[in-house]
Amino acid sequence: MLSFTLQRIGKAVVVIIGVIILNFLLIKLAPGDPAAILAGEAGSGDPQYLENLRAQFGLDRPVPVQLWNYLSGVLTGDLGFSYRNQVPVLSLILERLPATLLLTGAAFAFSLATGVLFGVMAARYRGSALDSIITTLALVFYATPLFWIALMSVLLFSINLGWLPPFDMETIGAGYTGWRRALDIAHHLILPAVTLGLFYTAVYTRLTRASMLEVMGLDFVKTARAKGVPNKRIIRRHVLRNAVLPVFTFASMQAGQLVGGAILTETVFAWPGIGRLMFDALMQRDYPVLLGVFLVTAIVVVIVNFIADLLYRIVDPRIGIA
Amino acid sequence: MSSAEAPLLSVKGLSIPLPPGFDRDYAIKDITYDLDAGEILCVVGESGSGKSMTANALMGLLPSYLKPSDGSIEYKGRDLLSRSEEELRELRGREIAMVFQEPLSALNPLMTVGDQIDEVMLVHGETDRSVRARRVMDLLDYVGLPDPKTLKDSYPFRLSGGQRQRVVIAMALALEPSVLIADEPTTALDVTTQAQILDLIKRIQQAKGMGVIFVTHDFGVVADIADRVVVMEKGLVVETGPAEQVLNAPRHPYTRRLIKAVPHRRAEDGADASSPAADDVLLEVRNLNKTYRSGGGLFAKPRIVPAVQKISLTLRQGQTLGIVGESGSGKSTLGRVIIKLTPSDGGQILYNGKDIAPLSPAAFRPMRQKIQMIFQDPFASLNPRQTVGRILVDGPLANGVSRAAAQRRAEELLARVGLDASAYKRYPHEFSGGQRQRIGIARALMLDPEVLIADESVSALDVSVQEQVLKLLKEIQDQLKLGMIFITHDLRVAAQICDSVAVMRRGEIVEMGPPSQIFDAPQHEYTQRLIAAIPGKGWDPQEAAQGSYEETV
Amino acid sequence: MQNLKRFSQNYGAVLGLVILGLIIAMALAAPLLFPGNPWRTVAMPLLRPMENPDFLLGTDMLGRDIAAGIAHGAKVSLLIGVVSTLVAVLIGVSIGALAGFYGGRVDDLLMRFTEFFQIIPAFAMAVVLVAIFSPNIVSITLAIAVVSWPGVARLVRAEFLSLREREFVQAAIVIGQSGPRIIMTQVLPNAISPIIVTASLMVATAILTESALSFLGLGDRNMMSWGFMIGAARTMLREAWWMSFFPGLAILLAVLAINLIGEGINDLMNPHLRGRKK
Amino acid sequence: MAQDAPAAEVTPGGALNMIVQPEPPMLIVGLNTQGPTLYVAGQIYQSLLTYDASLNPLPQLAKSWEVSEDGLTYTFSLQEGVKWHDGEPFTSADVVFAATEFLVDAHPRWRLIAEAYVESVTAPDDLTVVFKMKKPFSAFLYGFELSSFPIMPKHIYQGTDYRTNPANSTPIGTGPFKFKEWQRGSFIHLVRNEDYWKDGKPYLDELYFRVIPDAASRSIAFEQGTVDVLRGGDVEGFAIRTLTALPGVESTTAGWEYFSPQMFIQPNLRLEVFADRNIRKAMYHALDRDFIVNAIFFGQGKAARGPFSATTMFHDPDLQQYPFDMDLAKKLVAESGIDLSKHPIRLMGLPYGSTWDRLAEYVKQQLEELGFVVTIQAVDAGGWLQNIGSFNFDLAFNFLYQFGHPAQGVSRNYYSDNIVQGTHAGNNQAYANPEVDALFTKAADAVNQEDAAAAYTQVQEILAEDVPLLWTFDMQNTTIYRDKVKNLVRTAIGLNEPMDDVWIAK
Ligand SMILES: Nc1ncnc2c1ncn2[C@@H]1O[C@H](COP(=O)(O)OP(=O)(O)OP(=O)(O)O)[C@@H](O)[C@H]1O
Ligand SMILES: Nc1ncnc2c1ncn2[C@@H]1O[C@H](COP(=O)(O)OP(=O)(O)OP(=O)(O)O)[C@@H](O)[C@H]1O
Ligand SMILES: [Mg+2]
Ligand SMILES: [Mg+2]
Repeated sequence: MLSFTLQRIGKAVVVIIGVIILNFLLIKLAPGDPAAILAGEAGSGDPQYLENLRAQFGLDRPVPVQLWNYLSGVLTGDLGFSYRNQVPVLSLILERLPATLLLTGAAFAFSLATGVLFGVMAARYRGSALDSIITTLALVFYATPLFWIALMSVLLFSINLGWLPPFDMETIGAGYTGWRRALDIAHHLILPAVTLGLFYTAVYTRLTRASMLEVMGLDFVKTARAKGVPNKRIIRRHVLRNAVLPVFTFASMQAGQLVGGAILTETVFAWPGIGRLMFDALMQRDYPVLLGVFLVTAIVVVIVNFIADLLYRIVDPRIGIA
Repeated sequence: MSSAEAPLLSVKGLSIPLPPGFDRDYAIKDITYDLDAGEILCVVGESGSGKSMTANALMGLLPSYLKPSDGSIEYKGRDLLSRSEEELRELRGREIAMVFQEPLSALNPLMTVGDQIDEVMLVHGETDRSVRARRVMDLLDYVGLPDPKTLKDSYPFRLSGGQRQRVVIAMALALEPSVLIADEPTTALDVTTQAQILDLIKRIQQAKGMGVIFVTHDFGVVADIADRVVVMEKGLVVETGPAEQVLNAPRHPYTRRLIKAVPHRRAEDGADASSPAADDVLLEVRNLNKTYRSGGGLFAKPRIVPAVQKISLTLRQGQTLGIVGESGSGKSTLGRVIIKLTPSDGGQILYNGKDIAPLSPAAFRPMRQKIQMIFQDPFASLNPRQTVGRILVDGPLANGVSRAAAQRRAEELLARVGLDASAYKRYPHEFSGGQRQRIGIARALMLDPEVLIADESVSALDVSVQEQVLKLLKEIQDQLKLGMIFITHDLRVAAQICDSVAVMRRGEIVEMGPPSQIFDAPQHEYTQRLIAAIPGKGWDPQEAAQGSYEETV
Repeated sequence: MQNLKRFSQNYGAVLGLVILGLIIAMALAAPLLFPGNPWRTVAMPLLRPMENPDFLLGTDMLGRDIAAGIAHGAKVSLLIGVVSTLVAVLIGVSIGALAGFYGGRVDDLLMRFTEFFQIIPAFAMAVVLVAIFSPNIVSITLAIAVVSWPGVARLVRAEFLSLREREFVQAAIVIGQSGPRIIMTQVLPNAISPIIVTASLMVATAILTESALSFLGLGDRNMMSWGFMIGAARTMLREAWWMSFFPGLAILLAVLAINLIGEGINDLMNPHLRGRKK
Repeated sequence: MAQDAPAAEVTPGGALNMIVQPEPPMLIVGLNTQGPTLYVAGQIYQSLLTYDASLNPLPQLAKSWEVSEDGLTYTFSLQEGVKWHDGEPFTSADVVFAATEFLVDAHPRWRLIAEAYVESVTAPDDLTVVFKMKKPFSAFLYGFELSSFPIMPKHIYQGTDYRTNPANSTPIGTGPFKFKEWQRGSFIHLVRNEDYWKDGKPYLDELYFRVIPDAASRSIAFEQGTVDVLRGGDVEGFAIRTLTALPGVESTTAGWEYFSPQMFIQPNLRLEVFADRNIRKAMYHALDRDFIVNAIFFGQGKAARGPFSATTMFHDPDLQQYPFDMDLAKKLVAESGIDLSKHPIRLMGLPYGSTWDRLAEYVKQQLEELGFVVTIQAVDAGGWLQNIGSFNFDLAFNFLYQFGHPAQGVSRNYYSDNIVQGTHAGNNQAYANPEVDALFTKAADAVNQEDAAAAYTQVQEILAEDVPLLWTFDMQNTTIYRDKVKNLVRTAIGLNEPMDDVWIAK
């Protein structure tokens, strides 16, 4: 286990450094001088002012030097300074990260739970009306643009029915604490998490169904039937666990993608997370923030994958020693 | 008819139609046979003859889209076909148990062995945990597994194939059923393991007085254990009778054909074993080594498998050198290293005196045409997307032969291996297994090789087809005088076609010599064990197939 | 032939084909059905659907015909979907094939490289690329391609890894075919089915991604696409539901159709595969 | 507009909810004077003056002021008893620090004024500040509201790097509300300043500025009562109509007189086609600006009548006009002899939402009808600034605040020495007319208003004939609020004015 962990950490470091370099170069490739934009926003642009800004942000040095400075900064936990917000990037991101983790985590849990549930039901009653309904719905949700669902659900659940708050993470100014606050946040979480999760619910439903059907055809399921194991127990004890493992692995690999979807969801639901932060940073050419968000996202993804791998190893005895 | 006299299990006129679009209308048709308590009934027949289908029908385990249309299955006088699923479920495992062919996939990979055995008792109403636990230990012990205490908490992947098959048997025995159905339980195993499992089944059957239906395609196995035999062909039962009679005095021509095809030692064995001229050395292998290292990473320990160790051998023109050994002994690796599909770690491969081992793939490519290979799986070794013609001419084209010449040669060789000229334009899936293997042979011959390596080239084929392909290989070998390395795990096959046989164990050759020596006077202890494990030794199929008809009529 | 028959028995897939066929027909016929430029003001702003029989799907806030927009938008949406998928498949297949076939160090290197791209959320990356290279149909198409190839590469690699060990590939080595030739003639044709299935899903995803980009204001302003129409209509969701409803429906139908076809191919391929393995 | 309520009616207390859009990067108004920053910081920081709807100066931190006859000395007397939020007294030293150090360094507009006109700034005593001028500047008194002259605490900033000063995260001002909390991406929370220099004020206890990135969500937020006030630009034009129609909702277009944003289309005169005045006139005639205002901007504005917004000083109502006339436009093109289709152009819209996209689509339509081949260049906010600032555009949308006086907000667009890179607010189109330069300078340096007015009228006539920019419309911003919110808009800087008089009826 220790060697596995070390090996994974080694690999993760390589990947993350790669991601940093890739992003860094990408951003350097981009037309658009952050200093000029910053100056533009402030309404002034004499060359001296620009030079000052560039020097202040280290933009006047050659790209490899900048990259090196950035990398060595990252290694010491310094993700740089936001040009625009005049705040260290790390604190800016850390402030916003929990909201995104909460949102994507909830969406992830929601989509996985419902996806697996529906997938199992569809596979269990393969060919029935239930199966048709579930597969059709899964297809429809797979094919519907996320933001469309978001807008429609706000219209229905917030405006027409008034059940759920349409935006914000909590009731601002209410001053709730403890449980009351948790409940309040949960209430605000429902709409964004569900809309963000629906697409993945569809994905996991389809995956689970396919995986279940495949496992159902395997020899050991036949063995179980030959033993006289009741059908329900076969599904629960033999099929489900074997079928769900690949779904989990896939899901853990996809976890990062949720952050992409969060850009849209956070915009519509005014959710104070890093998806929105990233988008704003991009629009303002606040590159240190952009890089920082990518870096943090990559780290989160790596951690999620690592945890998933670890769980996989615990659940699946075959991998344990290999 | 009182139930005491009634057979334990009785199949009458059972037919299962296939949905439209299959190769035939019926999976099985009008099957009738009985099983008595305390006997072993062997069901034999070629692939697709309906053996498994019958067995599954007995268990009520047919796929949902297949339903028996006619006939009945009576267990202790009561019809099974009309039972509800719940009643059948009660019966399964308790009254009728089953063992499947593939030990590797028959166990749930995520459940411990003990839990899987435990489950049989649990679902049949044994609620006392400690009783079940004790029984699990007893069973594991009973089927001859070492150290049941730790084994019961192991996951299946840690067990060898033979051990897993024992677990499956233990599971089947858990509730002491009256009927055990075993569908080719030893086909996937080594001869030595097979012999042990056969022993085990026989012992249990005798001890418990069970009725056993044993499905197999190997007449050797039949000879070893059967009390009675049912022979099936294309979904029909063509012959039933006591083992003695079916084996030695088969009535139906199909049975006789099957028996005749069972591999056997050549009569003239040994006579020409040393006949090739001593100086026609084609290929000489010296101290060849290959060790697999896998799964190694920055911080992980690699898995090390010494698959080929210090192997030396010599292949002469016109000679067939057999390589035999258990699964995993390194036979295929040796073949692959010689043909440079896998790089070697050390040693020399002298082809016509030149060492080809150190050549780079690019440097070796022009020489490839002289050393060719015939593969094991006739289904997997032909590209399903290419026509047979394309498959054949690709080789010559890659070696600079003109398309027209290659095509002429292909047509010639198709005729040579006994295929119609029209085969040229067809796709592999339009051919049977035996025909495909002929295509594979033709492909190897397209390049006029001097050395031919055949890795399990007939193992995937039914005995009767196997016999034809072996004959074809023999003919070609005689005509073209090439040197052939014939890799097989079936000692009977090796005995039939090789001039010299090498026995491999764990990457090493433990014994090498003419078949007469290997089979009749094995020197090495391991060879002796192998020979002893060959099923059906006490029975000579040649004799049975020839004279017996007149005798019994 | 037999495949065709089997495919035609899959009603979902046939339905998908019919829908997609209609959409393609609509895209092709757009200049005839709705001559001229879909951006033109042709009627009163904000006509409801059916309110004026000439504008069945209503008009938007500048009096442009929604139906014309959908017909012309079909071309752009499909084009972006198909071209980006082609590019992604090209990159993905090349990288996946090299990694899978040659294995070892090549594989390690290429897969690490792939991981860099995979670990960044695809949509976020697309947003950045489009913003940085300024939104136009080329940058959008390429950005979608750039973020979607890693999936293909992984798939192709896995296919190649397993196909490489197949006996017919070994046979091709033994008869002396060269590496590139084996990749092209032996391995690739046998990996094509899963690639096609994945590609069909990618077309669908690309259409969705384009619409999401448009929604964020990162669409090509000169091309009427469905995503653009929704993006433009979203602020008027409550005043003029039809402005976003119809393009949304169009996206849903197109993606659904492509998905159904993809699944049809998948089903078609699976028994085939099973047959081959046996 | 100053609707001071009888004190008896006032019910103090309560929280006012507003939206700040987009989220400001920071609240240090000395470093950033963008709209969102000003909106929030206006409650924290203050300046010397503010202006009424007719742009007459009103006291803020300056209790009174005097201008010498020759226009060369400005003397401000400061309010007594003003304290910074951290308890330090506010004195004339802070004003001098702002005028001579902080703003010279960090505030682009002040720096230009300071360099060109200001000789010295001195503080004879704690409550008096004296500006001595190098030469008269007729607009000087119009540059002392918050966006033009924010006063920063000397005791915190002197001698530090202003941009990285750690105190930037906890702004300290003199205004009626103190900074409490900023949850980025979510809201900014201000609370009542108990020590505010106006006794008994402010009435409100708390202010919330919420961050809601999506326009549709913002209008829902108002509708549902989550916020009480919508600032101009918070919601799209058509939503204004529906929201103002709701019961209990009031609206006003007042409070923008000081800024008077004017939208114009900026042709890059470096291009051969646009260098031709006839073509510019033709383009101007090809646009139906009433349609733009009414159909695209839902009535939020008025078709522009010249380079000076109609709500600002010195606006000349009798200028030459360019009504929508496509035939005339085509005739002008024909006369110019230029084949427009040979000059494909890029149109760069403003990245501020779908209304602006619609405008771009409309302009493209009209220009194509005229004969141009137009591609819309889609840009995000960063890209727009970048392109405008580096002159990388053919035809761009732009709008500028006029800051109360042409010398501050208008002339910068036409001065030939203001053709500088790096700003969106200069003479980016590269218009150069010495006569215009001279007239603008003359007006700015005038000691009395009549001289200034004469020069401005003259320059407007020249510009109207030259059409260096296509002045499209005077933008109108509607503030929507619940009628329980009293005294909301009182001055020409509207919601940027400290809300010390605002109260909520119970
Ligand atoms: N699941 C199935 N669905 C449809 N047809 C089947 C199925 N399984 C087998 N068949 C068909 O039924 C017939 C009998 O098959 P069966 O598996 O019983 O043969 P077998 O004698 O067991 O062969 P083998 O030795 O290869 O195991 C064959 O024609 C086969 O194609
Ligand atoms: N590519 C490989 N990587 C790692 N180990 C391998 C590889 N191929 C084979 N081995 C291992 O090498 C040993 C010899 O394998 P090989 O396939 O040569 O045996 P074999 O005698 O041909 O067996 P069988 O009769 O089952 O075909 C086995 O333990 C096997 O697990
Ligand atoms: Mg079978
Ligand atoms: Mg082998």
